[in-house]
Amino acid sequence: MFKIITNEEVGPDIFKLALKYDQLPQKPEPGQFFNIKVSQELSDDPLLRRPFSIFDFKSEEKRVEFIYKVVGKGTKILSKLKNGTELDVLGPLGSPFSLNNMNKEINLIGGGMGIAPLFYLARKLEKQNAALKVYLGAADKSELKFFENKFSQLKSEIYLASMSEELTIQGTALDLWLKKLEKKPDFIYSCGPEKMLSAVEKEALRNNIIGEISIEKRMGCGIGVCLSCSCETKTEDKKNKRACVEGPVFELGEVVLDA
Amino acid sequence: MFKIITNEEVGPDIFKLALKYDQLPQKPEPGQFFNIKVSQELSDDPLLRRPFSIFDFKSEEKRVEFIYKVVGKGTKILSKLKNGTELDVLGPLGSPFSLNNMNKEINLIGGGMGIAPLFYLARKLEKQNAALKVYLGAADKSELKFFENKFSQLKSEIYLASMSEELTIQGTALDLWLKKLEKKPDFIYSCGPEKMLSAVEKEALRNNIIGEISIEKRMGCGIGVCLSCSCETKTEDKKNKRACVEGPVFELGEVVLDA
Amino acid sequence: MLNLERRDLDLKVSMKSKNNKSLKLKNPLVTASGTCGNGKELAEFFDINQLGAFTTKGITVKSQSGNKTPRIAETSAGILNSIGLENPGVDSFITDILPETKDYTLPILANISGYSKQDFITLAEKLEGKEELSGIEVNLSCPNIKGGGMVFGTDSEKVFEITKKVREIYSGYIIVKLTPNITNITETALAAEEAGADAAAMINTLSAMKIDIDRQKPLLANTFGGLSGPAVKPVAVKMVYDCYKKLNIPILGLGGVRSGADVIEFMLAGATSVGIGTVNMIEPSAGLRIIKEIEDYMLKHQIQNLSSIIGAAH
Amino acid sequence: MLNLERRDLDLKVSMKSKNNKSLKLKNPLVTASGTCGNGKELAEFFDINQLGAFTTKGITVKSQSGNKTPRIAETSAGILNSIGLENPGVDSFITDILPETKDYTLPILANISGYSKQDFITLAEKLEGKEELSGIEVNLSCPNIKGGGMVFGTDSEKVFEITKKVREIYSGYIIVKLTPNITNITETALAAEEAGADAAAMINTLSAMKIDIDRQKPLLANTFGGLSGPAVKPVAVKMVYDCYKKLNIPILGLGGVRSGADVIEFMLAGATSVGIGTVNMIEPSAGLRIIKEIEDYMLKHQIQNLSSIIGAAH
Ligand SMILES: Cc1cc2nc3c(=O)[nH]c(=O)nc-3n(C[C@H](O)[C@H](O)[C@H](O)COP(=O)(O)OP(=O)(O)OC[C@H]3O[C@@H](n4cnc5c(N)ncnc54)[C@H](O)[C@@H]3O)c2cc1C
Ligand SMILES: Cc1cc2nc3c(=O)[nH]c(=O)nc-3n(C[C@H](O)[C@H](O)[C@H](O)COP(=O)(O)OP(=O)(O)OC[C@H]3O[C@@H](n4cnc5c(N)ncnc54)[C@H](O)[C@@H]3O)c2cc1C
Ligand SMILES: Cc1cc2nc3c(=O)[nH]c(=O)nc-3n(C[C@H](O)[C@H](O)[C@H](O)COP(=O)(O)O)c2cc1C
Ligand SMILES: Cc1cc2nc3c(=O)[nH]c(=O)nc-3n(C[C@H](O)[C@H](O)[C@H](O)COP(=O)(O)O)c2cc1C
Ligand code: FES
Ligand code: FES
Repeated sequence: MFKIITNEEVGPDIFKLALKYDQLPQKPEPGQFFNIKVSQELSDDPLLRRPFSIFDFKSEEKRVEFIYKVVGKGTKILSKLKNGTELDVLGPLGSPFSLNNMNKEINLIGGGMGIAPLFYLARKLEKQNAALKVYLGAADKSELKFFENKFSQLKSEIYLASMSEELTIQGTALDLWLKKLEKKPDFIYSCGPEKMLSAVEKEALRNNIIGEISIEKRMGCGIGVCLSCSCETKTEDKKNKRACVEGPVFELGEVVLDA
Repeated sequence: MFKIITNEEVGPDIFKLALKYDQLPQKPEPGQFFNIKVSQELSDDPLLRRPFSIFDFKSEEKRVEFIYKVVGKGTKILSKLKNGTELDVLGPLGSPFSLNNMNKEINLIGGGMGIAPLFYLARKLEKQNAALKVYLGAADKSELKFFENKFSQLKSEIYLASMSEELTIQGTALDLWLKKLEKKPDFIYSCGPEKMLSAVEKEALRNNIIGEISIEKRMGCGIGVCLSCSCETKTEDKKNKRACVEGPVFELGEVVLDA
Repeated sequence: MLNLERRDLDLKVSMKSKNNKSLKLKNPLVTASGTCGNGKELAEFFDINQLGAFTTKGITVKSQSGNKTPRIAETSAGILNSIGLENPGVDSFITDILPETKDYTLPILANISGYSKQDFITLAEKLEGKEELSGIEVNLSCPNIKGGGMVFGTDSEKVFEITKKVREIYSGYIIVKLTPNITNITETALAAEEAGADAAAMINTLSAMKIDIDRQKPLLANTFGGLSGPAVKPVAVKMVYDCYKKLNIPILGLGGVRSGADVIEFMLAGATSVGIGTVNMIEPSAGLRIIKEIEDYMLKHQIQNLSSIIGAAH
Repeated sequence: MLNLERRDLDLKVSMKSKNNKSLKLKNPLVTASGTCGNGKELAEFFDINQLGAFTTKGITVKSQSGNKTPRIAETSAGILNSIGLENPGVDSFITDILPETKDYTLPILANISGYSKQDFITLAEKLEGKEELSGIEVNLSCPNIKGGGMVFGTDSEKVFEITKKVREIYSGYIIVKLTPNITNITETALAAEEAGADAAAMINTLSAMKIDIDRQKPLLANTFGGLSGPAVKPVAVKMVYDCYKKLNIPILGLGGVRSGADVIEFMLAGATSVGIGTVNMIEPSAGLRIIKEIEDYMLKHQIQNLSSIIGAAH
């Protein structure tokens, strides 16, 4: 059983949701997601769960946090739920980011709500003494504020970009990364709109940079049974991979992205 | 806008719901009902509103009260809603009990949740100095407790019956009424299961007693547009009447009841 | 043109038929027959003249008291009804109901149902020339009357025959309302068009039922009912989409509309006007909210003429 | 017998066919093809051997990578899918997937789809004699493959022809899965029975679509999809009810089941076994909960043998 302990607006239509759980089937890793039912018990609408990446996780407090944006019916309903509400939640699901980056130079590139899964990742990477540079972009500065605050609690270098206003630069997370990219990192992690990921991937591969991305695919089940989330791959056998089981984290160059 | 100020269990699966409103299109009268949407805003399920009779009304406090029993999906969902929840409510709807009973001898006969609409009625009748005898029945004693407490705050004589245990008697509200009926009342009001109403009506008509009943019909709209709630009448033209507009209060002998 | 404001928006639609007939609506919203009474009840909640058109409750030649109750059941995101066309009959409709509609400034459509071709002929004859009406909606799709409407509606030849007869008699605007309980709705729609219908309305309700598991009996007294409401919308949108590709007459799309977004969805699929049914039962002034939501969409996408989006999803 | 306790309850059902074939299930729950993978994934959540039977994801002669994404859309109380039968093809099914099912003790059914009569013949030939299988489900109703399954499924003659061919080849239990996108499903159901099907399964998904109003394009990459989930249940129950009166073979009823009450509803309508599809996508261990709810109903109504309620609402 999961219970809402925080559900508050932390940016324009951006909410922080903190849940307390009784127990979890396994320890959540960065890049994994939870699948949350937002409808009332017994109500058949909305029918499907909504997937959200782990923003942060604190095992001592039995607490898992998400940052979500209100974009449609499900997130709107979620944003109205009050503290104390019990939620039906499945997870952690999916394959996490790989985490064998002891002492390495790491770049994190996040666009929009794609920033959410990078925070718990960053926390974990810091524990491995990785040197982090974080590149965050969003349409408007106001969408970055909360993330900026959180990331500035870490030791990473932070760069910000928004389309509306010059921060570190005016532009996208990709522009920002390319502009600031001096030294080739050992590994990059990126999450954001598919078009951005596609561009990041192109630049990375061109520069022989390896890394991982996390993608958002419309999901039916989130547990691998329905094949709604199939991704075309660039691997030799071209066998599809499921974003909910083999993903949502994929290696750069592994799956076909919408450009 | 209506807001939940109380939603608490007052008997086995029986809840008291108190709502605070901003404004009402008209002053609610005993016998009228409100039609309450229990689903989340934007959710399409459950789709229909749920009709509940006014249990009590306090205009000074802008407060209207209902007593409802959890019987299915909608009432189950309603019972889970927390204080402070805003509800989409239509009403008051329907035709009320008639109230020109100054100084008369009145019997109220209520079975099960059919007791709910009789309380606000009783309060109003007392203001008219009517002499009230109240006959209440339910399957189990525990279902009567709350109502007994409430009615005992009035000056009416109260008689109780339950199927499970001897109170005033062991049996139904009808049994009780017949047993205790010494003097022919000037007017009766009754509400309860249709079979009970049918029996009450039969006895009343046989004894030339006049009065009114309130019936529960499955409703689509509650406002008279869909004809879901049509009642066959015994009037000469046999023209159907709508429980939601011409009812839910009908004169004894007016509509055809399931025996 | 950029920076459109609310007052710049044009929600008008024109249902121009092949027969050079036209039904002009100030906006695409048409009340669905049977879900809005005959206007009075909704008028207590808002000025119904703000809608595009009003369709009256279905009428038959003789008065009918309808099916036994329960006539309604709730299902997931939908309702089942088996009202069974309770109505006072066409004569009483003409003497009692039609005159009441004179107060309204919006177009009124009479919805007619029958048990035989002759019924439809009689109804068309009686309504021909009635000035209060902007047209009639021929219901060839009611699932709630035995041996009636729906049986005609699933047979293209019957649809053609009845439509043709009605067309010969009735000189006003004719909408033929089709049933979704069919393998291929484009066939009946084309039959209606060929027979001279000015527009096709789709969908009426889907044949369905619910069983009361405690009583172990069908919940509706009539055993079966018609499914409407949001649950059926995806089916309705597809039928409109399919027909838009084949038809040369305008489509009145309906089934499950609850919001402005739903109206837009039907129009993108190919509907010129859009019916609102079940939603009115839940929210009597839904029409007003929906108009506002359509405007919001037009503002967001800077669309000046709503009619420009008809069929745009193809 | 009064005062039945949980341990006294008998949930077994037997799908006895006219051909003297029988599928015996420990309870009526059958996983619906395509919604439960091939078992492994659900097995992480509970012991799937507690279900009545397992139906594998639909297979075709050749491997298929399925439709483009998005392949799924949510609708009111329902979902649209257009997976497009992504599967590794029958040969790989036999070598890779079938052996994995050996660990299961419950009956396994293979769901097969084709684009031609020859496809079904090939599939039946390849699966004939496979011991891991308790039977096959012939999908004559997939709306997501062009020129494929559903076209056959709406034509009684084609249903008869294909079923007959498959019957000649495959000696095990044959279920024919029917489409609801049809005027009268009893006709195709009877055709399947006459051709030798052991059971009829209904319903597959309803043809439907959703339009993305911001992009002004169909939301699914494949334009159309199949509607499933609670929204369609009232339609499915009616089809089962209608067929029960006409058929002499057992019915596997499905469409929108979410609870034990829904299973009971299908059985009262006439289903001997009941499929669970979409619900597993939302709640992987739904089957377990549903079995418990069925038992609760049996206790409440003091029903010892679940099979005694089949068709009881008639
Ligand atoms: C693995 C994964 C992790 C995610 N993590 C986050 C996160 O941390 N924060 C956040 O704000 N969002 C995240 N998303 C996106 C989030 O799931 C959607 O924004 C949300 O489901 C929208 O629901 P809705 O009902 O408001 O929108 P609607 O458009 O009403 O939803 C309709 C349907 O489409 C699906 N859908 C709509 N948009 C998306 C989308 N972008 N991606 C996937 N499915 C979608 C919904 O789940 C639902 O099934 C993630 C998505 C995935 C797949
Ligand atoms: C005018 C009126 C006044 C009422 N007043 C009260 C009251 O004061 N207290 C109270 O506890 N109950 C009252 N009822 C009954 C109450 O409306 C139902 O118990 C409730 O709607 C059940 O909803 P559900 O979703 O829990 O049940 P479900 O069975 O899941 O409901 C399914 C559908 O059937 C309808 N329905 C089910 N039972 C009834 C019923 N007995 N009467 C009418 N419709 C029904 C529901 O409204 C819904 O549309 C009243 C009914 C009417 C018509
Ligand atoms: C209670 C009710 C009564 C109806 N009566 C009629 C009718 O008399 N004539 C008709 O053509 N359609 C009738 N319909 C069908 C609706 O007009 C409409 O086609 C259908 O409900 C789908 O639209 P919706 O989902 O918006 O309700 C009725 C529907 C309902 C729910
Ligand atoms: C994602 C998905 C995939 C499906 N794949 C198949 C399939 O391969 N073969 C088949 O016969 N039916 C398939 N179906 C249909 C289901 O088996 C079932 O008939 C339908 O979904 C109705 O049941 P439900 O409402 O319980 O899901 C699929 C349904 C869904 C939702
Ligand atoms: S969402 Fe169902 S398989 Fe991935
Ligand atoms: S409930 Fe619709 S007319 Fe009474």
